[in-house]
Amino acid sequence: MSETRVHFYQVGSFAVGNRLLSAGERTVQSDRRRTNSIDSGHRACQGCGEALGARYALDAAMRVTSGQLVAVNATGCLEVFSTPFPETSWQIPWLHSLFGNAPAVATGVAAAMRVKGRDQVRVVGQAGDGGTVDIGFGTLSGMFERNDDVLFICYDNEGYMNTGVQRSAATPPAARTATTDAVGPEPGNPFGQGKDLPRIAMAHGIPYVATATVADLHDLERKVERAMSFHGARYLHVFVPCPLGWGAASNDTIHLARLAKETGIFPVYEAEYGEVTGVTKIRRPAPVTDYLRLQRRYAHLFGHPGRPDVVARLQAMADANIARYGLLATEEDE
Amino acid sequence: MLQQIEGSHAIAESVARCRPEVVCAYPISPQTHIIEAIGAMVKEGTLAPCEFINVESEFAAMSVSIGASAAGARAYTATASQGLLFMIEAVYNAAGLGLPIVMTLANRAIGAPINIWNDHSDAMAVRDSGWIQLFAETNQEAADLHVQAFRLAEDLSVPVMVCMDGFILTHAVEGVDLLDQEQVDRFLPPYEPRQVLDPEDPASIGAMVGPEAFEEVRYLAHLRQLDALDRIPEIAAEFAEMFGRDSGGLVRPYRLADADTVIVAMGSVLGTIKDAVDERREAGERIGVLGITSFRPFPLEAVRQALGARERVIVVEKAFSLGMGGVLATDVAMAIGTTTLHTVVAGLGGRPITRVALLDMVDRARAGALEPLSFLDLDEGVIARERARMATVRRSGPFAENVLRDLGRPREDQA
Amino acid sequence: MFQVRIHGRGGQGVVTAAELLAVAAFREGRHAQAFPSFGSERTGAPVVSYCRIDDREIRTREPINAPDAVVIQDVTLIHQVDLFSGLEESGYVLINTSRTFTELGLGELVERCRPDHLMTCPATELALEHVGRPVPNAALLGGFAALTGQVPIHAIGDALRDRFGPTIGERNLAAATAAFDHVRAQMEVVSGAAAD
Amino acid sequence: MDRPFAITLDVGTSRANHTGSWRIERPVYVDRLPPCNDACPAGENIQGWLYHAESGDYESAWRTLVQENPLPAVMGRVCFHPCETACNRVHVDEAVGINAVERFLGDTAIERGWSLPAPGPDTGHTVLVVGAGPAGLSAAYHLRRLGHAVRLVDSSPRLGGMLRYGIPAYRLPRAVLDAEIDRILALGVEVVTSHPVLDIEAEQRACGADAVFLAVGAQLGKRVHIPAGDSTKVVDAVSFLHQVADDDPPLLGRRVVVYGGGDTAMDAARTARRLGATDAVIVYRRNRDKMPAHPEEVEQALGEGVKVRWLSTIDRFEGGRLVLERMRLTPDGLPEPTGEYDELDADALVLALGQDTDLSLLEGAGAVSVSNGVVEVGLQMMTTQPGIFAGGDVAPSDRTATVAIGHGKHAARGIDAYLRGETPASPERHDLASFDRLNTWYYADAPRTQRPELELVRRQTNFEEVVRGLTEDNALFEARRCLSCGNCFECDNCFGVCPDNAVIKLGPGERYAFNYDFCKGCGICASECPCGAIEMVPERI
Repeated sequence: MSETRVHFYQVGSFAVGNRLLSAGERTVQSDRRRTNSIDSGHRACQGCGEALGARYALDAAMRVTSGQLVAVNATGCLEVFSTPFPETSWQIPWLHSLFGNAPAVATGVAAAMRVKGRDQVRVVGQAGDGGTVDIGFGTLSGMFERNDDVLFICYDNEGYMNTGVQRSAATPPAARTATTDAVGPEPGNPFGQGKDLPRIAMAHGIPYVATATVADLHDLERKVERAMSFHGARYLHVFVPCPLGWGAASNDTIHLARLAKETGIFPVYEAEYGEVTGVTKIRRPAPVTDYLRLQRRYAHLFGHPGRPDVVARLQAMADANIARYGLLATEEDE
Repeated sequence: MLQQIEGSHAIAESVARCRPEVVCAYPISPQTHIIEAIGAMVKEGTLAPCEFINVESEFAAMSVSIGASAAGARAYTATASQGLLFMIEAVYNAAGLGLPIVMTLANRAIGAPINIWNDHSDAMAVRDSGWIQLFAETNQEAADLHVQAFRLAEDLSVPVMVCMDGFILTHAVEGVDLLDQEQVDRFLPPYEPRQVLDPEDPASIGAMVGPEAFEEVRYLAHLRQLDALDRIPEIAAEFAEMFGRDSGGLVRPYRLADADTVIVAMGSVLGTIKDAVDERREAGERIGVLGITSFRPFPLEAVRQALGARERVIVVEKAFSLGMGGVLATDVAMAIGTTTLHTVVAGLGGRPITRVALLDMVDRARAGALEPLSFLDLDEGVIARERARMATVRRSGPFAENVLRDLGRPREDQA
Repeated sequence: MFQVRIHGRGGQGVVTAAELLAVAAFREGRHAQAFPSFGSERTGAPVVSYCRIDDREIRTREPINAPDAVVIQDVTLIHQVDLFSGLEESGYVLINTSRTFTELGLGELVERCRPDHLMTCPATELALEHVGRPVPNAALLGGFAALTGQVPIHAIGDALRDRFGPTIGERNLAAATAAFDHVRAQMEVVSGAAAD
Repeated sequence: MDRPFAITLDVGTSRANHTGSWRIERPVYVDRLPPCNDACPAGENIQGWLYHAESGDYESAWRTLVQENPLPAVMGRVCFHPCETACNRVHVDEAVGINAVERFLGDTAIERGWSLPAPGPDTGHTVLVVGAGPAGLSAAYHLRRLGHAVRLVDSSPRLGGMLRYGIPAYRLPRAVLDAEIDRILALGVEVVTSHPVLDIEAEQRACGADAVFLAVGAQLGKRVHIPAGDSTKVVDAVSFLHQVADDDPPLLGRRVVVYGGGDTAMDAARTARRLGATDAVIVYRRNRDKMPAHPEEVEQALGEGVKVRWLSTIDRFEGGRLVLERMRLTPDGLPEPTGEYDELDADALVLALGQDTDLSLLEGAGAVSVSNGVVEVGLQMMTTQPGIFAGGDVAPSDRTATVAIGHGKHAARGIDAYLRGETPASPERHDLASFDRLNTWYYADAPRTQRPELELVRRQTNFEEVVRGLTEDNALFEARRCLSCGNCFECDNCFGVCPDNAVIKLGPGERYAFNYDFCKGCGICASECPCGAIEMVPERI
């Protein structure tokens, strides 16, 4: 009888840590000496995905750079809840300038470090989806195009949550926001709008582009590490559920991020110099309704009479992602 | 070394000798020659170390400067007009963060109607931003002011804007005695930031400040501007002592002794005004000039002392506040109190300010015929016709185009 | 002028409660002003809202530092926030709980204030029963009406219908009315005890 | 620090803002009863020993195991592992192969010569244990650990009871059984073999024991009346297997029919095959779904060429020929005769229809209450006569070796309490760690390692052990498939997923603590705990 030898560690590749893993295989987050780049006492909502995503990404970047890191932050939730005078939650050098200029400010910091001969100090720019795909898009594209030595991280919670949940160009179709109400024949955000920023980033031909979610820490940390192995412009798009804006339970934050990936709603992949080089396969396929039903922003699609036609369109979008990126595992993958 | 040189190039040379470490460039007339020249110096390696960054907008130019300055680099950029307005959010931000960026503003009008020629509307638009604004009368002064500006900015941790009239100065080729590198190095020490992004000493810069402290933050910024009122003349004096040349300072009095009439102005027009005043002085008229070099901070005391109790003060300014009147004049009025004060708006959008017109202005003032707010060389006819048209035609269209049409008509059609 | 301070948590309808109260007073021909406190806190953080009610035009824009009544939507705040700051001895307190003031460890308040001004009301339970969701604010307004007499219960009903439409409005009013009755009964017990 | 006022802030300052005040629910760490432990009749702390095995610390694993059960190598072979039936991993892929890991640990212990824990300090009490099957051996072991002297008597010449005389060697090699029995005896047990006890009270008086544990098992094969001619050979399975174990197998011929559907029927049929029967046919009155034998036993029997006549009863046996009556199932699943008949050639018939106890030794002990052929016992396995305890097949329960081992342990504790004049406290039981409390996303997908099996040809002809053990790699793999239901196994998830950095990691073996100064009560830690060891409880008021 054939026996398969599997490098198997109970929860090795999914949980944060595990006593059975060697130190090198554990996540940064499992380390008691992790930086906690954004520390306790911040004022984010209960279960905030963005606070979590920021700590994951920056702690990983801190480890890779041995603490030689500067962060530039756009205006938004992350900035407001982390630095209300007189308290800051940041444990790393951190600069906030404006809503739409974080990529450019990051460029300036990187330029200063280079001119000062402090090349070892790496720069991360970060913003929510509004600061990235909308108001910060011009400066972001400029930073990409010049290939400035900045890792820019978008924490995508699909709307302007800081100002009270308004629509952004990252808001998905059919989602209710304060400016795309669930009324009329096409309730919620219209179909056919919005930007796919990771692909736009890839079109710039920059060294590294990746998407990730707060539900897959190993994947996220690996991508931060990979990103830091390049010089030049890099882009990481992290999917971070927002309990407030999405009308979801605060304990469902990671669950939702996982479902977004498993349904194909949010494709998780990475690309180098404009070409997709890796795809994180779906492990337990699920219909989009599993994901949608947990969020009040989609409540108008369910119940009676509900909008099965709209749900079908969302499913079709997920299916298109699955087809485009080849998200379903094949025999070979297993 | 004295040389015949275009204003823009003189500025570029002067800035380069200040050893800027990050220079952001985005083209807009009439400042483009400055950054072109600096770009070439970086490219050929004569200015090093320096990061020259071709950004995608003025907003990015100021933003990159913010990042660079916060990370401890000496940052410089230049802009004008619409460019300044496009970066205005970042302009305020740089001041709010107390970052000693130096920027050349090649003063130019603001559209619509689009206009590339000189006036001071752009500078006035950021008057309250927290930047120090120094106005140069000549290219020599502009070149010297940049050296002083870095010193001042870094002393106080406040950004400084050196304003020079677009085209009139930037594109004028005239003699400028540029400081050499050794001289600049003697005058301007390396940049030591008051705060810096540093992994060895992390801090959060740019916190959100609520009602509990915002007023104090603002007041402190104001106090820094008041400190500048002391530092600006000190630095100018030091400069004069080191290089034997008067440049900068707060105000620039000219033939004020016993003058009953004083013309107040900023920028390149002062030269023309001085010529006019000389002419009248020769005719025995008691007339003088007060040039304002430091517009922000505004030297209330210096202006008060310079103007004293004059019979009349005429403020000639290249900008005004629509619906109100003179901008500089308002500040001057604040300084001198009850003295009769006239505002004359002149040279908007590049219109030449002539000596004849200036003298006519003075005459009218002496004759009591000068309104508190008047516009030099205003074409009353055009105004009258457009107003009449607007009064009769509901959809009268944009009056900028109408005025152009009006002016373009064959001469015989004009009333 | 009657000044109310409402304590709760971000996401619990604290601001809405103050607005509803102001609308109810307005419907009775009175002058009212509702306003929130703004901060960088998010969902779950302790928050407050305010309401002023008067027979004359209300011009002041000051924060309310000395409230006549304090309404507490969430008892878990008791040991975390200075809920009774500025409250006079004659002030009113209404707490969303099924326990007593003493059980909540508020003996000091019981010593200091008039017993008929200190009332509790299981508003969350009433909301679950009548509205189907654990939103205590409407029920507390009913209790507030009974406790202070500042607004009649029917005006609360008007405000709730204005805000939530007829169906949901009625359900909220049912919760408010139940709370009104609950507090009224409690007050009768207290005044009966006082008479004894 | 000399920072610009307000705009620039020093790191770490937000820790002044205690966001714990936002919380209306608080997470707390809990321990829950894993279903394997709950289901184990021997009361093993299965998850506890798997935890050690997961890290490769087999000795600690074995030591944890033998706290409850002194016969892991034996039980790793013969236990029908209700733990695996209860295992939550069934809902993910397949149950953890607990039994296989247990056997691996047992075998490893024998191989490396690990000793059982030393006996407790002498109490001066002596306990008579009657019957050296699994119940008696277990009781003897636990009594020795509690410091009591043990006199172990058995009617057979060798120890082990049904383990030796009922379970064929291809399922339980005798060397393994001997090794584990010897290890118990090494604790200092007085053994008397070939000593049938005829009167329990007389026996107790004779040896001066302070208490008795009665574990004589169910040794009598049930018989039914089947009309049979003189020339036919009919034996009962218990005797058949006993004879085989004594190396004195009866001659059954080439065509052997076994009547019955339990595990003993399977053992008998498979043994018959090994003794040279070309046809070994099981006759069973219901269908396969209703068969009481454990499925893997049935599977192995069929794999070895044993045939089954489903839905059949034996009407008579005459002249080398069995007459079978076909049955059908009523809607209630009960067999009913159809009146249709088949014939089947047979040289011998083995009856495997269950066993009865021989309780004649109790006839003098009038106070011991017997009903339905078994001895009534209380919670601590004490009979209605104080000082006399009973367990194993003589007590009312499932008749498995695992149950017997559990009885032996409980009885030992009961006897200990009795001798000390105490009432033993029943330990606190945690709530069950049910599957719905788990977040199985985090467990790696890993099918159960199948134990390698002897090639089929080989097992038809000899008594070599059929099911082989796991290699160390496999055992480690299998142990790591444990979900650790209901008990923290330090996966760091809570520490990692808290958006407020409000979980304190205490270090290896120390688990975690919540920092309630900052925990906002969002509940992500509880939702993302793989094993359901965090519970959200309403905040105190």
